[in-house]
Amino acid sequence: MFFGLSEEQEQFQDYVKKFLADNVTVDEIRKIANGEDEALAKEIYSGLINLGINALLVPEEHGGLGAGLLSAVAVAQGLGSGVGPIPFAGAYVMAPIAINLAGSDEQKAKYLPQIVSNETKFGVGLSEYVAAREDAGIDLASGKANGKALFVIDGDEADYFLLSNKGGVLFLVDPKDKGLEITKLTSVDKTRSYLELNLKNVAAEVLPGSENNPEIAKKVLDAGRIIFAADSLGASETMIEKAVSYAKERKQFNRVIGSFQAVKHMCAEMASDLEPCYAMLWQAAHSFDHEPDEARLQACQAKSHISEVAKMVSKKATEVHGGMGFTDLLGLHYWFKRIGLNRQLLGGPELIREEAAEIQGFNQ
Amino acid sequence: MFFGLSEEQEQFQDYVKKFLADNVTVDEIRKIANGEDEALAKEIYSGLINLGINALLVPEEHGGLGAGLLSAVAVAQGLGSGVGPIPFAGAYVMAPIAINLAGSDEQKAKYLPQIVSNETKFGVGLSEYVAAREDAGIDLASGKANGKALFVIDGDEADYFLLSNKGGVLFLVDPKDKGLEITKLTSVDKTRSYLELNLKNVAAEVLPGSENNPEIAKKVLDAGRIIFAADSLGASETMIEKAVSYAKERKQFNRVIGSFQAVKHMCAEMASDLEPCYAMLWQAAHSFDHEPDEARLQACQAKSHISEVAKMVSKKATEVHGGMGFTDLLGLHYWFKRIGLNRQLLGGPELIREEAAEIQGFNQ
Amino acid sequence: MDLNYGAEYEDFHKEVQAFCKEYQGVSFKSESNDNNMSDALSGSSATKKSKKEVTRSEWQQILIEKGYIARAIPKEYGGYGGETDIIKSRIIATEFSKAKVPGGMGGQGIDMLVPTLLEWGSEEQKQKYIRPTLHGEMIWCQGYSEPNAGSDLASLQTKGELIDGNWVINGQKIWTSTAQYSQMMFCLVRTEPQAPKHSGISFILIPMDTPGIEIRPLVDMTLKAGFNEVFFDDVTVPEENIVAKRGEGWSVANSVLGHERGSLADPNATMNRLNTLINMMKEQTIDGRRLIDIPSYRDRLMQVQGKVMASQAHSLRLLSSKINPGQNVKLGGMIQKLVGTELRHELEGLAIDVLGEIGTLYEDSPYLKEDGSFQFTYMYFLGLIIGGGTNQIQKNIISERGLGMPKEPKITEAS
Amino acid sequence: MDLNYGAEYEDFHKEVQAFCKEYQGVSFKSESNDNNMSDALSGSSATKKSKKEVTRSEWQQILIEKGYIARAIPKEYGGYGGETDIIKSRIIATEFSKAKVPGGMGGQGIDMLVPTLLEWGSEEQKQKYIRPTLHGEMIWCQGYSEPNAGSDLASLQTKGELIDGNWVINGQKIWTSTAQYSQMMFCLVRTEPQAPKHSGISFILIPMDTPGIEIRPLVDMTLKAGFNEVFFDDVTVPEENIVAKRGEGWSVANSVLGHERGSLADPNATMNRLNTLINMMKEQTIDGRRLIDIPSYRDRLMQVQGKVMASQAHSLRLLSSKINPGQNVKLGGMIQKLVGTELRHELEGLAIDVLGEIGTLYEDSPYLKEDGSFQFTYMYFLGLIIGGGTNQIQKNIISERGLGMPKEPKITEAS
Repeated sequence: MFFGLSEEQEQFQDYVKKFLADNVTVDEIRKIANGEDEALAKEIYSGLINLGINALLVPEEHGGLGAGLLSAVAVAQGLGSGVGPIPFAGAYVMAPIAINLAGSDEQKAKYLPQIVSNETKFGVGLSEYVAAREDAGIDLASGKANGKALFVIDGDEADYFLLSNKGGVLFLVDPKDKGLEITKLTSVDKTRSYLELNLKNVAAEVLPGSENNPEIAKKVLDAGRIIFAADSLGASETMIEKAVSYAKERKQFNRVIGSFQAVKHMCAEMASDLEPCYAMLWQAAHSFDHEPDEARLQACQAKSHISEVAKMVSKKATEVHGGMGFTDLLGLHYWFKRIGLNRQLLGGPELIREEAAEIQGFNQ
Repeated sequence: MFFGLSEEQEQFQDYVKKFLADNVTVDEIRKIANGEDEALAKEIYSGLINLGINALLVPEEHGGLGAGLLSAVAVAQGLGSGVGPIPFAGAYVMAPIAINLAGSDEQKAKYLPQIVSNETKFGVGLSEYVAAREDAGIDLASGKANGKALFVIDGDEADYFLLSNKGGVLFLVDPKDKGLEITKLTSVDKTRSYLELNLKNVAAEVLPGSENNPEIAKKVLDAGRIIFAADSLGASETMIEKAVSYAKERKQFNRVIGSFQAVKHMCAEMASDLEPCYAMLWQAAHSFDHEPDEARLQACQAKSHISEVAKMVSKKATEVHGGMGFTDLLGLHYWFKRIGLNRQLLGGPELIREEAAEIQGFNQ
Repeated sequence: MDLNYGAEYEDFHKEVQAFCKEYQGVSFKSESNDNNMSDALSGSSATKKSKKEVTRSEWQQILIEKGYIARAIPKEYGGYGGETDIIKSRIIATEFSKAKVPGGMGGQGIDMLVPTLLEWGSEEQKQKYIRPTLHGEMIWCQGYSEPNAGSDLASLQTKGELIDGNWVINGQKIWTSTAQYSQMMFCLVRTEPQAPKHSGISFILIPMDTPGIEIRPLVDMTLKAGFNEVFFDDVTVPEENIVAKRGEGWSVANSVLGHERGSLADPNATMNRLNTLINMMKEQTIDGRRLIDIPSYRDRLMQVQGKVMASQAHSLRLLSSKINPGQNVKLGGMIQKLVGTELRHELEGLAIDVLGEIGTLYEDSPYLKEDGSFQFTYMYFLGLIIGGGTNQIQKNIISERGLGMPKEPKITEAS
Repeated sequence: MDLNYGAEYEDFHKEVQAFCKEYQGVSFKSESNDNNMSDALSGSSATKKSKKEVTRSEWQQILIEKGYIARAIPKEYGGYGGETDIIKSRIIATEFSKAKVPGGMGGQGIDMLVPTLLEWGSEEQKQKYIRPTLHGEMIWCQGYSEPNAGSDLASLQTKGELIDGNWVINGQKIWTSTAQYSQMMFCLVRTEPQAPKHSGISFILIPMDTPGIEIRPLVDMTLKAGFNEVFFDDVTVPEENIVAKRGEGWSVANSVLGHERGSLADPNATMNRLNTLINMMKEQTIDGRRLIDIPSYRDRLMQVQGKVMASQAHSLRLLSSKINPGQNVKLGGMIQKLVGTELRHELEGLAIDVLGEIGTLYEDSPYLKEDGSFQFTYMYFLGLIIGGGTNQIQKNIISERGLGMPKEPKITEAS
């Protein structure tokens, strides 16, 4: 019996963390967020791809690493902890899972190896499947998609978009299709891309396994939610570390502020609330991989609970930093905003808790 | 322009507080709560009645003081602050208001002077009008009442019970009626009485003004809620005072514990959250008296918000007292439990917030 | 309890209403409005285009002449020359807000420097500075905080030496808003390095065009709130630019700091933001369902409304205590900054949550609601929770001065 | 991640399952059960009547013989004489809980004194005390806290003087549960008044029938939790009743204190209580509507469920760290008391809220749900938030030992 990340998973996470620590300081994050250095952005992206994060969830028979979601969680924690400014949840988790679960043999043979070789990148838009804002949503009929998808993730320079209609039928569209119009959205978190798609009679390549099986889209959603929870967990971990070390350095009133009980208790509260989230997250990922019956509830609860804890951490850690936490100088806000965006992606806490109740049959 | 309790109202409150401070120490509260000294209970009751709290809301033409709800709030704060173990919200607020608003001229002329002379005491049961638990509720037909009323307040030795059907028709029943069965309920707060009534063909004396006017029962409810909020506010005030003075006395680690930042901040948080509640409460009572259009929302929000703040105060103040707060020695728990019962009476915070939304037309 | 202002104010009330009617829809000529977030902070809705156009300073002049601003400031210094009347102020604020007529200029010169000079300044200083400040011709910035003097403001180290009848100033200030647009700074400077820390500080007025001043914009998490760092390198100003005596700067500064703290979270602005949120929740939908129809959102909304109502009532009680000297609401005043900033942060965070992904949009994104002001204000108020005496410091103050709890014991060693 | 216990435990698992099947429904003969709240605290449902009857001590004997309790305690002291095996313990706990088979006796003798003696006791002490304690023939109470030594336990003042080969003890203890039923107390006593406070304490075993001991019940807010005060007036016990050396009492006590803190809020008990709450919310109604159908209640329930799930998963991680030496979850262990007690208090408070007025009922009231255990446990866990090191002290410990933050600086003066 062993409950936790395996040595390999920890190692993988450490590679990611180390890569980010070595290559993505706050200055670099700032440049990328401001769109000031595309070459740098590409370099970082390639560096992380070289670690193999794209191949994780592709089965070995298609050239991937055949790892489970728990391994992806280990990576996502690492990315969150260093606000890794690259695509992940959509492109390298949700997309391969969707194709592997619902793709035809031909589709698998075509796309999965391309994910491994990183020839093909998928943007993912499932927001309307979760909860449609602004009357967005996509209709699918006779192989054509019409409508609007908002908050598409990982879509910059995507070769395909993985979308869903309200019924959970998953399909791919080609950004080069004339009927497809792409608009950039700007969120507070500029370390990741955020798009709007408008579709007029766009050719849709359906993943056939999803056509009569709404469980597939839910499964893809579970994976995405667990990954965003992992990202927020990683970001929270870093915010606490930064707060604690700042509090040990910064002096006011002739004492390091970390010797004030108020500051100590804020740090203790953050740590105490975050600590059980690791196990919760890992268990959700483990269930996703091995205990499908329990995975949905755990995914919902991990996403909503960790989002709440991370929100609290993002506030308190900033407060511990005092004025410095509010400036751009330390760049703490990149973590704050990362947590802020993760919280809303694929459903905010209230919406997801309502789903959690539904899964358990609580709301008739 | 003057926003606050008038000098007379403050004086009245001070009389109540002083009476309780002089006559109702924790030892006395304990005896009364344990039912160990009925003579003492009666003495305290008479003492407070002698201050005139029963006559407050009876119009002058019927021999009362003709005061408004704000004066009753001043008294209720005082009672809460000393956990006054006597009837008030039902017997001397809701009952006279109901009779005055909905009674016939004969009923007013009969009952209101009796309230002033304290010949007649009313128990009040409106719980099912708010939200029926355990399938309780009363049907009224052809002058006969059938059913069950739970959580009737101020009913010990009552001469009448003021009840309501689900439609808000208010009526009086006589405890001596053969069809009426009275059962004592025990709540955590033993400073006030709590009854169940079972009615089988009990003669009901309707207050005619309530028959076609559901606003009357709501108005009576508003008054009750404001009074329970005032009681909790008073109790919270005392809990904070006790916590602060205990923290100034108690030493641990060679310091008074009130010099520890954690303890100071707990006290500051309690005080900060409670302080705006005074104005909120007074405004609600003032609106009840003078601005009926705004009174319902304010009554709901005062009851639910103050209940939440009081719950927090009751926990933190106990914590500041450490182990002593958990014992019966200091009797702090009488305040804790008073707040606990007030919170649920006439609707807990969630239910009342839903009503607040309804009043504003938010839930279609 | 008497919520009426009394018959003696009826005429005044009518006068103000008439004024507001006359100027309803007034707007300002040729002025850049690059920080449209200030509306969100103050809780007012964005100004619409209109017929009447005046310049900011013409408007300022009109308001002073009517006594709607600068009311209690003597005529000889450019004010209206009346008496402080809190009820009249309230009537003005309420009616202006109702009619959406813009108020007078604010800023640290008018709100902080003018009252400071009236209390502590020399006759020459009053003559020289108050009139142009009131008329918007002289903009001020504040030089208090330093990178190493935040919560412990009195430990500030910017140094002033009196050399040949001039103060020569070296050091650095931070959190200086409007430094770029200001003609003057009022600044706390350590002039008596030997004195105990609170008595070694002086309050000095510095023209911002003095050589040796460098202003660097300080980017913050909102990316747009507009603070600066200001560096002094042998900045030389005449000796008479000191307000009050050497070493009295701490007292001078504190006489108006309290005012600033309270104003950081105006309950009326919070109520306006709540109303904006409520309207938005009636308009916006999820899967076609109005946000306000989602019970868990609605319950949070009602919780916040309860707090906002409490705050608003509380501000009336505080107002009343200013008019009625017998009414003691000492603790009630102390909590305003703590409670107000936390509440506002909570409210804006609720707005973000109910908007979901839409609530994460920022800057010039499509689908932005209310100009992205919820995100801006959510972060800005986190800044205010920290700034102006962090809320931890506020809790110290409340417990010590409000509840009479002991100070932290003195320490033997710095760790 | 591997949630299986491994093949080597399969036989043991089956053995335990068979045992549980055999004894399912076992109940205890002729024993008063006046504190039915202990079920609520431990999260188990009230025991139903059954066919198999044994006495408590027979049951204890059966369990020891099977090695289901006292597993790692040497045979010569009355234990099973096996090796500590955390997974076996877990299997036992899980299966017993599933089958609702009662566990072994608990109490401070078995949980605290026995491990203490094994580590610190003399051979004679082990021989004399462990066997009867394990078999439930010798009940112990704990004498640590004093009215003036709560959070600052080491400042305790109960005095022990060695006079003519006897300890003569004077003073007072508080929070002594089961004092009335105990044969023995293990007690912290100040024996070296000149030494620094932590090194002046000794750990002494006191027969409760020694003359000079007075036990007074200490009523608490639940009115039924059963604590006591114990007074010592020249209580005289033999010199050899000291465990370890003079002045080592603080170390002796601390070697098992950690264990107690963690056990105050067992996540499995919390999960059971959550399930009780969920069932109740499906059964109980307001105006005919199930409580669980009221969205704001349901949302709070889901919030609590999230925390409970996190706690449960976390306890698995902690278990794993005990089996897998490389896994470091130091901080994870430290937070248990803080997080667990707050969560349980919150959960019980939610149960009260959804029950409304019904939730305020207590003692023997009609309409009581779950024997009034929600109110009892709500208050009892507030007691646990305070007791065993208040949660403020816990936060100190977490920040200092867990996060490496500095201690409070030393103070120069007591204020």
